[in-house]
Formats: sequence, C-alpha cells, structure tokens
Amino acid sequence: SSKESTEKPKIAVVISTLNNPWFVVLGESAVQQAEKLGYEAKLFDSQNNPAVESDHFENLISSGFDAILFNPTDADGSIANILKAKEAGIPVFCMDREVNSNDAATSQILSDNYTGCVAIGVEFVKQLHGKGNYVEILGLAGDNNTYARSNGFHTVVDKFKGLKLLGQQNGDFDRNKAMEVMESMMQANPSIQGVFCGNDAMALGAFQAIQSAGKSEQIKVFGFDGADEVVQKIKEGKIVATGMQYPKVMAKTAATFAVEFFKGRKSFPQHIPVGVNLVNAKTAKHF
Amino acid sequence: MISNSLLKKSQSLIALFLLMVVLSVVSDKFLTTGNLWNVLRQISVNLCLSIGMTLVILTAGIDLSVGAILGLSGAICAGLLKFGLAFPALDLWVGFTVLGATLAAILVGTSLGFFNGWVITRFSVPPFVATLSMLTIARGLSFLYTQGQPISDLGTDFEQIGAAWLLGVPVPVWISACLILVFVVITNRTSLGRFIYAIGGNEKAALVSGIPIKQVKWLVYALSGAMAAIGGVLVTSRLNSAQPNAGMNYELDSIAAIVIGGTSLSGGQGSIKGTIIGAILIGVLNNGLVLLNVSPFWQQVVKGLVILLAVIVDKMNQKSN
Amino acid sequence: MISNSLLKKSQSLIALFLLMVVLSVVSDKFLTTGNLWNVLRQISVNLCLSIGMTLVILTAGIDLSVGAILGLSGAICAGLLKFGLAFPALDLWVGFTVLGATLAAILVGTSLGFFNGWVITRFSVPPFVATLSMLTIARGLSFLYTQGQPISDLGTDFEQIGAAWLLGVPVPVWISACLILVFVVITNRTSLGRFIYAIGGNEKAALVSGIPIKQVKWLVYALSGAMAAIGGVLVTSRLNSAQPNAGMNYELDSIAAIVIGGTSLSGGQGSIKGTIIGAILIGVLNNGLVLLNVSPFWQQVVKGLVILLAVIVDKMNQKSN
Amino acid sequence: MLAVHNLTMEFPGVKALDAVNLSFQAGKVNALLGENGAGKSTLLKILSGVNQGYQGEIRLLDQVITFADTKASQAAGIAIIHQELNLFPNLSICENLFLGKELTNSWGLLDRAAMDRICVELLAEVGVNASPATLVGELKLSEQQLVEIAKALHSQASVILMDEPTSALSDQEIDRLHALIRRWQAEGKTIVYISHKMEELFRISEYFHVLRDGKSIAAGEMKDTSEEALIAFMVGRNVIIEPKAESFAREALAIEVKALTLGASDAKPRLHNIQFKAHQGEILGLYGLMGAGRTELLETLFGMHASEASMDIQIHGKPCSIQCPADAIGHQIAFVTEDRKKDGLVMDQDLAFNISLPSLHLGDWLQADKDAELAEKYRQDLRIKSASIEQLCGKLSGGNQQKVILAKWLATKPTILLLDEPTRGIDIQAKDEIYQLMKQIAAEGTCILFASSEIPEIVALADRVLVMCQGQIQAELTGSHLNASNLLKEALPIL
Ligand SMILES: Nc1ncnc2c1ncn2[C@@H]1O[C@H](COP(=O)(O)OP(=O)(O)OP(=O)(O)O)[C@@H](O)[C@H]1O
Ligand SMILES: Nc1ncnc2c1ncn2[C@@H]1O[C@H](COP(=O)(O)OP(=O)(O)OP(=O)(O)O)[C@@H](O)[C@H]1O
Ligand SMILES: [Mg+2]
Ligand SMILES: [Mg+2]
Repeated sequence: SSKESTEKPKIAVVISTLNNPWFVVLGESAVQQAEKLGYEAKLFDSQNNPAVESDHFENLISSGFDAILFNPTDADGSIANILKAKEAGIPVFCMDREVNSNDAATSQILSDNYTGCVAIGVEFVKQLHGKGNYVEILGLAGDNNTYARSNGFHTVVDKFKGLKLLGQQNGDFDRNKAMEVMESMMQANPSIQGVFCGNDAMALGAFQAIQSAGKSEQIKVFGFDGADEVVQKIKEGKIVATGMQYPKVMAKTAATFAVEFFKGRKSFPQHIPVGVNLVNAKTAKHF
Repeated sequence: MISNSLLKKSQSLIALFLLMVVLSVVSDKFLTTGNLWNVLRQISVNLCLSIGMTLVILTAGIDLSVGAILGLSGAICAGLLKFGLAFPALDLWVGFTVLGATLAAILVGTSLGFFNGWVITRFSVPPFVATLSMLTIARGLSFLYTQGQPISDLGTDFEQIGAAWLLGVPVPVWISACLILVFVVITNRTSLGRFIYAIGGNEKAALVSGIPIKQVKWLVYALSGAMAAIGGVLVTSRLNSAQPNAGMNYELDSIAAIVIGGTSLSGGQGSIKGTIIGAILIGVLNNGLVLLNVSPFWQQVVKGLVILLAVIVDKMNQKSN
Repeated sequence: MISNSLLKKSQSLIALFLLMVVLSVVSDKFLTTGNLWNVLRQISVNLCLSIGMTLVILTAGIDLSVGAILGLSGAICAGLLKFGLAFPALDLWVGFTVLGATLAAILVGTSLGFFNGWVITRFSVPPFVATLSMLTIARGLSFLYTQGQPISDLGTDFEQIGAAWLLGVPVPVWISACLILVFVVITNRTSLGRFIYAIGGNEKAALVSGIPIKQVKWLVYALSGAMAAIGGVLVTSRLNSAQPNAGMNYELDSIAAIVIGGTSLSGGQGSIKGTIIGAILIGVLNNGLVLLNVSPFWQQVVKGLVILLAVIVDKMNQKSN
Repeated sequence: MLAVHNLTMEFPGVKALDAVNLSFQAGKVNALLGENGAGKSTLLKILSGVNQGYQGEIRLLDQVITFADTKASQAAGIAIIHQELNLFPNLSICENLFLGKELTNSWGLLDRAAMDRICVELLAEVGVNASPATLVGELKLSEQQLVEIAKALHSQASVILMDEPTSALSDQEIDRLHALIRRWQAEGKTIVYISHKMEELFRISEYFHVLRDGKSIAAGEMKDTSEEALIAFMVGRNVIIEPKAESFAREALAIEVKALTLGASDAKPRLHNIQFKAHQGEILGLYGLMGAGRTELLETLFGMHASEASMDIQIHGKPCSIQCPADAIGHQIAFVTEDRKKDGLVMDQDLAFNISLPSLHLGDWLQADKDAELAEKYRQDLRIKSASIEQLCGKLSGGNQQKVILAKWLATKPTILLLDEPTRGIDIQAKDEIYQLMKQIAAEGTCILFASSEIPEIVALADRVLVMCQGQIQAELTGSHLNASNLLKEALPIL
C-alpha cells in the first residue's frame, strides 16, 4: 500500500461482537495468525453496532492501519464503512459474514450459514422421521446470521407437513436466555420432540433446560457453530447435531491474504466459501 | 410507613393479579404447578439483584454494576471450581470445593460492592457514575479472566444448587426466599433499616441526627454486591457453565422490578415487598409471552404496554384511596 | 447560578484537559486534525441525545427511551425514503424527499417524546417507568416496521447528511453545534430554561409560582424525543442504512455524559456545557483507547477507571474551591 | 456552664460569628436574641456539632471541648431543636423519635411495641394528637415542630438548645411548651431559647444574650431590662410597632367570594360555604386557631385545589375561574406561602432567579439585566442580608428567605396579595419593615388578605378580620370589636 517502508504494516481485526465466544475465537485467531506472519495486529469490538464499527473504521484509518480483517455487523450497514477504508487505500477482507456488495471488500472469506443450516435441516428431518412437533430458538433480532440460519433450516423442514413448528422465540445467542425460553416453551408444549437453536450456546442452554426437566430422551437438540462443548455432547449422545464452522481457517485465510496484499498481490477472489460440516453422532469423532 | 407500604403493596398486587387472571384465561398452561415453579425459579436471580439494590435505591443511590458483578463472580466461582487458584511463584495450587468457590465468589461481589460504596462516600462521586464505572470495569475483568470463553462442566454437585429440589421446592426458590426474609427483617426490624430510609428521606437531617451515613452506605453497596454474586452463582449453576457476558443488562431489569414495585428512585420510599411483586410481575410477563408464543417483535411492544398499564393501574388506585 | 455553572464547567474541563494532554503525549496520532474531526463527528450523535436529555434530567426526570426512539425514527426515515408511504385502501402512494423523510422522522420522535411527557404528567407515572416502557415499545415497533431487516441504499443525497463537509467542517458537527447553540440559549436565555431549573429544584415552589409544569414537561420530553430522532437520522445517514437495533444502550452513554458533566440526577443542577464536556470526554476516551492499541477487554477496565478518575478530579477540585 | 470564648465562624463572603463571648447560665432559660442573620442559628449549630471549622473555644462545665460531629455533642448531653426542622417526612413519628436510639429486644431486633408505647406518652406530653405510625410528612408544620420538641424531651440531655421552637406554634401550644420548659428547668436542665416574639421571651426566660452582626452585644437578666432596651441592643435603635391609624380601603371591590367549598364530595368538607368580600386597599385579616383552615382557604383562592374545590369568585367585579396558580397570577393575585422551605423557594438557586420566577411566562426571553436590577432593588428595599443577588437562597438565614419570598411576589405587582403568616421567623425590625410595606401597598390600592396567628399584629394592621373555625367563617370583627379577647373568643368552636 501507500505506507512508507520504514514502518512495518499494521493489521486491524474488527469483529462484530466479542460478547459471543465464537467470535472471540474468530477475532483472536485472526490476531494470532497475523502476528505469526510477523505483523502487528489489533482487535476491535464493534459491539454488534454498525455505528460503533463505523467509528472504529474512522479511527483506524486515521491511526494508520494498513489492512483490515473484517467481520461485519451488517450485510448492508457495513458497506459504507468498507468503502471508507477502500478510499483510504486500505484493503478489507471479510470473514465469516458477507456484505451485499461485490466490489467493496477486497475479498470475502465466508462461512456458508445458509447451506450449513440446510444440512442441519436435512439431519433434523431424518432424526425426527419427518414428523413431530418442534420449536425453534432464534438468535438476536436484527442480526443477519439469525435469518440466514433460520431460512436455511426452514427451506428443508417446511417441506414436511408432518413437522409442526409450535413455537419460535428469541434466545439472543445467549445461553441463559435460551434456557429460560426453553423452560417456558416446554411448559406450553409438553409434546415437543425437537428444538433447533441458532447457535451452540443456545443449544447448550436449551439442553440444560431439557435435562433439568428430565426430557433428554424425548427432545432432540440441534445447534450450529461447532463449539467444543457441543461436539463433546454429541459424542455423549446428548445433542444430536451441529454445523461445524471453521473460524480458525477463515482467520488464517484472511490474514494470509492481507500479507500477500502487502507483498504486492492485487487480485483476490471476491468469494471464498468455507464449508460448514455437519457434526452428528456418526461424524463427531472426526472433530 | 407500615400502613402505607401495606397499602402500596396491595396496590401493586392488583396489577399482578389482573395480569395473572388474564394469562390463566388465555393459556391453560399458565396455572399449572410446573409452570409456576418455572416462573419462580426463573425470577430467583432477578430477585436476588433486586432486593439487594432496593436497599441502595432506598438510600437514594443506584447500583448499575449488579449485572457485571454477577458475571464476574459467576466466572470466578466457575474458574476456582474448575481450575483452582495457582500461585506459580510459590509453586502452590489451591483447589476449591463447591462451598469454597461459592464463598469466594460472594467475597468478590461483596468487595466490589464495598468499593462502590467507598468511592461514593469518600469522593462524593454520584452513585450513577461510580457504579457505571464499576459496570465496565467488572465486565472487562470477567472477559479477561475467562478470555471471553465460557467455563463449563462444573460438576454435578455444583449443578445441584440451581437444579435440585428440596421438600418439593426448587433450591433457587429456597435461596431467594431465605434472602427475602433476611432483607425484610433488615428493612423492617433493624436500626440499619431505619437508617437506610432516613438517609434516603433526608440526607442532611440524617447527618445532623448523627447517623453513620458512610458506614450505612458501605454496607448497602456491599450487600448489593453480595446479592449480585449470589445471583452469579445461581446463574452459573443453573447453566452448569459460566458465561463471561452473563448478567448483561440485568441492572435494568432489576431497577424496573424495584420501580414497578413502588420504590422511588429519589430514595426513602418503598419496600422489599414491592420489589418482590415487581420482579414477579416481570417474570410472569416474560413467561406468559412465551407461553402464548407471541412473536418476539410484538413481545417487546406488549411488554412495554403491560408494564406501563400496571403502573398506571397502581397510581389510579393510590389516588382513589 | 451563572457564576456557579461557569465554575462547574471549568472543573470538568480540567479532567478533559488532563486526558487530552496524556493522550497527545502517548500517541502522536491523537492531536492530528483528521483525528480530532473524527472524534467530533463520532460524538455528534451522543451529543444530540445528551443535550436533549439534559433538559429532562434538569427537571428531575429521566429518558431511557432515547436509544429506542433513535432506532425507530431512523428506520422510519429510511423506510419512507426508500418505500414511501402506501395507503392500499385509498390506492395512494406518497413518496418522500430527503427533507420530507427527515422531518417525518423528527415528527415521530417528537410525538413519542411528547407521549412520554403526557403519560408522566397525566398519570404521575415515574419517568423511569414511562420511558422504560417506551424503550421496549419503540424498539418493538422498529423491529416490526423493518421486519428485523436493515433498510439500506438510501441514496447519495441522504448519505451526505452524515458524510459531507461544509466549510471544512463535517456536516454532523455543524448540526450538533447548531443544536447546542439552541439548547444553550434555551437553558440560559429563556423563561423555559428557568422553569426547567425551577421544576427540578423545587417542584412545589415552581407550582406555586405559577409555572405551567405540565406544559414544560411535555416540552422537554418532546424535545428529547426530537433530538433522539435527529440522532437517528444522523446514524442512518452515516451508515446509509437503518438498523432495527440502532441506538441500543445509547441511553446509558448519554446519561453518563450528562452526569460526568456535573448535572445532578435529582434535578435542578447542571448545564448543557457540562454535558458537552462529558460527551467529549467519553468520545476522546473511546478514540484514545483505540489509538493506544489497548485490547478490547482491557479497554473496558481502563474506560471505567478513567471515567471514575475524571469525576473524582472534578470533585476534589470543587471542594478546594 | 456552657460558654463560648472568642468564637468566630466564617462562611464564604460572610462572617457569621465574630469573636463571640457568651456564657449560658446553668439551670436557667437563656434567651438568645438578634436580628435575622445575626448568627444565632450558626452559634447553635456549632454547639450541636453540625458546623465545624470555627475558631475559638467551647467550654462545657469549664472544660474546653470540641465536637467532631453531632453524636459527640449528643454524648456530651446537648440536644437541639433546629430552626429548619430535621425530620424525615418519609418516616413515621415513632421512627423519627427513635432514630439512632432505637430500642431493641433480646434478638437485636427492633422492639416496636415498646417504642410505640413511649412514643404515645411523649406525644401526649407535647400535645400532638396523632398515632405513632403517622408519617411525619403528613403532619402540619406545627405538629412537626412539636415532634421535634418531643425528640428533645426524649433525649434526656442536660442542655437543650431551641432555635425558634415556637415560630409555627399556636398560643395554646406555646403555653404547653413553656410548661415543659419549666419542668426541664426543675430537673436542672439548661435551656437556650431563640425567638423573635418579645412578649414570650419575657414570660419564659431569665437571662438574655444579644447578638448583632455576629458579635455579642449585651447580656444580662431579663428582669432588669425592657423590650425597648432589647430591641435597641438588637438593631441599634428603637423600633416601635405603630398600629395602623387610617384605613386605605376604597369603594371598589377587589375580590368577592361566594359558596366556596373544598372537598365537596367528602362527608366533612375541609372548607364549607365560605363567602366574603374585600375592597381595594383593604387589609383583611384572617384569624383562627391551628387547623382552622386559613392556609387552605388562601390556597384554594390561589387555584391550588381546583380539582376538589368549587367557588364563585369575582375579581374587580368580573367573574372568573381560577384553575391553577398561573390563572391566579394572571389575575394579579400573589401568594406568600406559609412553608418557605417546601413551597417557597428553589433553594439551590440565587436571589435573582427566585425573584424573577412568578413574573415569567412560557415563551419569554430572559432579561438578565432587568432581573438583576429588580432583585437588587428588592434586596435593598427589604434589606435582605446576603452577599449579593447571586447568593443561593439555601444559604440565607431563615428570616431573609422569607423576605425573598415577599420580594418575588411584590415583583409581580399584585392587586390582591395573599399573605400566610408572613412574619413567621422574622426579627422585630424586619417585621416592622413588612408592616410598613403592607401599609404602603395597601395605600396604593392593593387588597391584602392576611392570615396570621399573632394577635398583636393582626389587631394592629387589619381593617377587618374574618375569624375562622373548622373550615368556616365564624365571625367578622371590625372597629371597636376588633380586639384580642374577641378574636380568641370567636376562634373557639361553638359547642
Ligand atoms: N452554610 C452557610 N453558607 C454561607 N453563609 C451562611 C451559611 N449559614 C449561614 N450563613 C450566613 O451566616 C449569617 C448568620 O446566619 P444565621 O442562620 O446564623 O442567622 P440567624 O441569626 O439564625 O437568623 P434568623 O433569625 O433569620 O434565623 C447569615 O448572613 C447567613 O447568610
Ligand atoms: N396535608 C394535609 N393533609 C390532610 N389534611 C390537612 C392537610 N393540611 C391541612 N389539613 C387539614 O385541613 C384543615 C385546615 O388546615 P390549615 O393548614 O388550612 O389551617 P390553618 O388555619 O392555616 O392553620 P395553621 O395555623 O396551622 O396554618 C385542618 O383540619 C388540617 O388538619
Ligand atoms: Mg436562625
Ligand atoms: Mg396556616
């Protein structure tokens, strides 16, 4: 980039929220990868708020960062921020979450939430044999991953008329909230056979509620993310399935791209999909 | 004061009662024992925070740090239980039992609360600022301590605190009931209670009357911190996992419970009983909205309206008396 | 009163000044014009909310709904701009210009604020409860209006509000500067301002002095709502996108700015100038922590400590005067 | 017994006490006299440990002592009744009485029954007819004052400092208090007694000490002195209250009220079927015993009870409707309220701010110069003792606060002025000034409704007196019928 060569380039890692362990892993791995490659890197927390993200971009542009490994808060709201960086000649590499623009970011390394949840949907139908009552615990209102995951799941599940959605509530990606919502939903619907949760923290919360209610035989829990705890629980047969995302892979790819950019590489593929793998009792031992 | 608070209590009760009647009409699941235990267990954490903070608010203070203290002490409890405490320099490692870890967490909460009280009295910093600073500090510390990752699998013994039943009643409900009793006694039956009301009612007169204002404030903030820590242990045990962000925004819920219960934010007016009713009202409302499977977007609108209505009903009633 | 507020102002200034000296010593980036404009642009939204709410707090009230009103009016502004207003029954569709949509958003904010004021005066509901209800209601409505999805691509004209520069100064800074001027004039030069201080200082005496308390309260809450709406338009324009959850928790930030600026939550004491200094202090702090490469978890700890220190410095100074 | 030597106390801009030397006589009632702002309250606050930072020394039983706080002074056996009451409106009478001295049972918990029992006795002794559980905030000022006295009664102190204990009391209550004081004296207690009511001082006290501008001016035995001499010590010259010689009442009616009822829906309305007329330039007195309803009548006229009251009112011959104080002010009515702390002033603001308040309308621009000019004018005209017009009202002495309230209402140029106990807590000189002022504005044609519990002033000033009892006007006295014994007679309820 335009930076004089005396100073080593600095890399900024801007993460949508550090309030969620999964994103902490994503952010910290990105920092580690960048440092491993010999660069100074710094982590920013956007607190799920595009306006805060926008502040970060302004600050880090004026304090002379040279590349941004970016986990956007919003597919549309973050575009203006990326463009600001682009104007200042700073490349932006999106991780995990997509922005709805094909020429703003230098490259987007994406976890395919939608397709991943389609796979969960398929597994869900299989496990419930295409019929039964279920509930869904969504993530955070206004969060685009929440809808991507839910939509992926429902494209499959809604085709089966035997599967009845009895309740759909927000768990805010929070373990405790998910547990409380699950407790109440079990009261309202004693005959639930399955629950799909928008991430693994909520799956663990829901499982906790189900276990306390003594219904772990009756209700099958599905999550998404691939948290270690959930993989463990899948091995123990307590949780049925989750979608394994690869935050470390995404972080590493993005960091490598940034370094290649410093070294003069100009063209990057706009989209690099990083697959989501289904983890269930059969495949758990591989993770 | 006594007759008055009784009156106030019965007024908040009217709104709660109305809400419960409506819910039991529209949902046949609401009035089942299973569900009612559920509600009580769910509000037990908010109750801990709220009754602790009620004392603070009665002195015309506020404690915004309860949620963050809950998070930090929950994390410390889980951390000690799972990893113990290592002193690499001394080549020493100390393990913790469930009781030990719980007490350590309560100690942490109490100290942070005491620190709030000390800052407030020593430098006459407004309680809002002092506890807001504590909020961000404690939250930062709990992220630092946990590295942003949950601490899970804390053993079945510990899990029992949140999950077990005793004489047909869930343990968290027992815990909150006992704490309620303690706090009702404090407010109604001890001079400390009187001092708290006096400071909130007229701090200048309290000073002139020779009330040990500083010490009382240290105590109430320390108690509020201790209650937050107990809440932290409860949350951690129920999940069998400590979340670094546990308790986020809980301060608002608990202030809401207190204010709905008729306690005045300008101090000196209110009661633990009112707070309990406020907390139950919020708990029942949250539960009812899920039972009725109201869409999450509408839930917020309905929740706001019901809280507003509940308080208006109270106020109207108060006037007509 | 005037000499007094001047005194207070200069005290808060000391803490701010110290902070800025420290930052310019440890980071050579801090005192660059680019960075200072950044800081000013970033605080412009918080400033709008804070100066609006300062009036409310001066009357001994509080407005927790500013963040939610910001979100809702931002969403409505974006929605009207992008989709206009359709009346299917009348087979009518009304399009909106940038100005029209902005005014409509401000109208929405003002009405919601006015509704707060009306509920508070009509039913003597505590401001905390009334505006807390409004918080959840407005937040719910903005989710309902947007269906939880952002509304984006609002055109370059609209984007200019947040992005353009005028005479070398960013437009949001112009906007907040003008609003500050208006509010300083209101508090210092109009009878409305004096009434606000009187109501906060002694509501009964204000009543006896013939001050139209109700009308003043309607006005201050409506103004606070209007300022939140302006903040909403600014945020939306800066992002060129309306987020349904925009403004979440902003109420805390703005109360913090007000209280750090020396305004008392019990009303009657404080000034717009203090609030501005409080908001700048928070903005500089946020900016400084980023410039200094403090890790996000440590940032929270440091932020809490600096705010606490700033207020303690002020208090010490106040005493020695 | 209790003495101070070279006691000096400075506040920013004011020397409240200036090398004061005083020695209170043991076992006697010591009157402490002085104008408003002379430093009486400050002296008592130092003796009770409220104010610190003085120079000089305090001696108790010939021992030099210092009080770090109020507890220390209480421990030394000193009890104080403050001028501005130090009660907790949100607590009950019993809770107030025992605050900090709660009785506990063997469990360490409060023994509420025992406290209630003692409380009932104490209340009976001071003559408050209320249950121990009544909130103090629901009591009237006079009853609150009596609760403060009960507190001192309960304290078992050997020195009792009383800062204007009678300013809110009726004559019967004063008699009862004096009986209590005699009893204390018989028990060997030393009493320091501040009051602006001369005749009362001569009745109760043996010794006097006069402060003027923070200096001790004179002391001696009460029986060797006279009212004139004391006043001369206090103000440096003679002040004589002259009865109003002429009536300024004009032909034209200022206010006519018919069928005024308050609390109409209640079984026993608080005001019942009140009707009266008052002329321009007339001073119409309102007399009654405590709780007769004078305050409520004035409040109702001023639109403060619009939702519960009904009345037909004509102002200057025109029927009008008064729904709120702003309406009343619009009709050029002004109201100097009884309780200056609660509804008189915004204590955290300065003189100029407070004086301007009732004259402002929503939408006006402030005119800082004019406000300052006006405030300065009244500060001088009413001789308000303050550092400047920028002094906060909370920092003024009680009497000067009262003058600020008067000033803020006079600034509205009222044609009808409602005065509720306007001379409560005001020194003799200031009283005289207020009387002169009343005469002056009456002469200009203002109609004054003047509620007072002090018979001498009402007799001296009023052209006509309405005597109230139990929410009704029981009698109207004029001319030769207007004298002390008739007033007292008519004020009693007819059995
Ligand atoms: N806290 C304070 N700060 C500044 N000045 C004060 C303060 N307290 C009292 N003063 C000033 O000290 C002087 C003496 O006041 P003090 O209250 O002792 O008068 P007083 O003799 O009791 O008068 P009054 O008869 O009106 O009650 C007054 O000029 C008053 O303004
Ligand atoms: N706040 C109150 N709540 C209930 N009753 C009240 C209140 N204030 C006054 N009253 C009642 O109204 C009646 C008239 O009281 P008011 O204060 O008008 O009497 P007053 O003649 O002015 O006596 P005072 O000399 O004490 O001022 C009394 O019976 C009193 O008990
Ligand atoms: Mg005095
Ligand atoms: Mg009266």
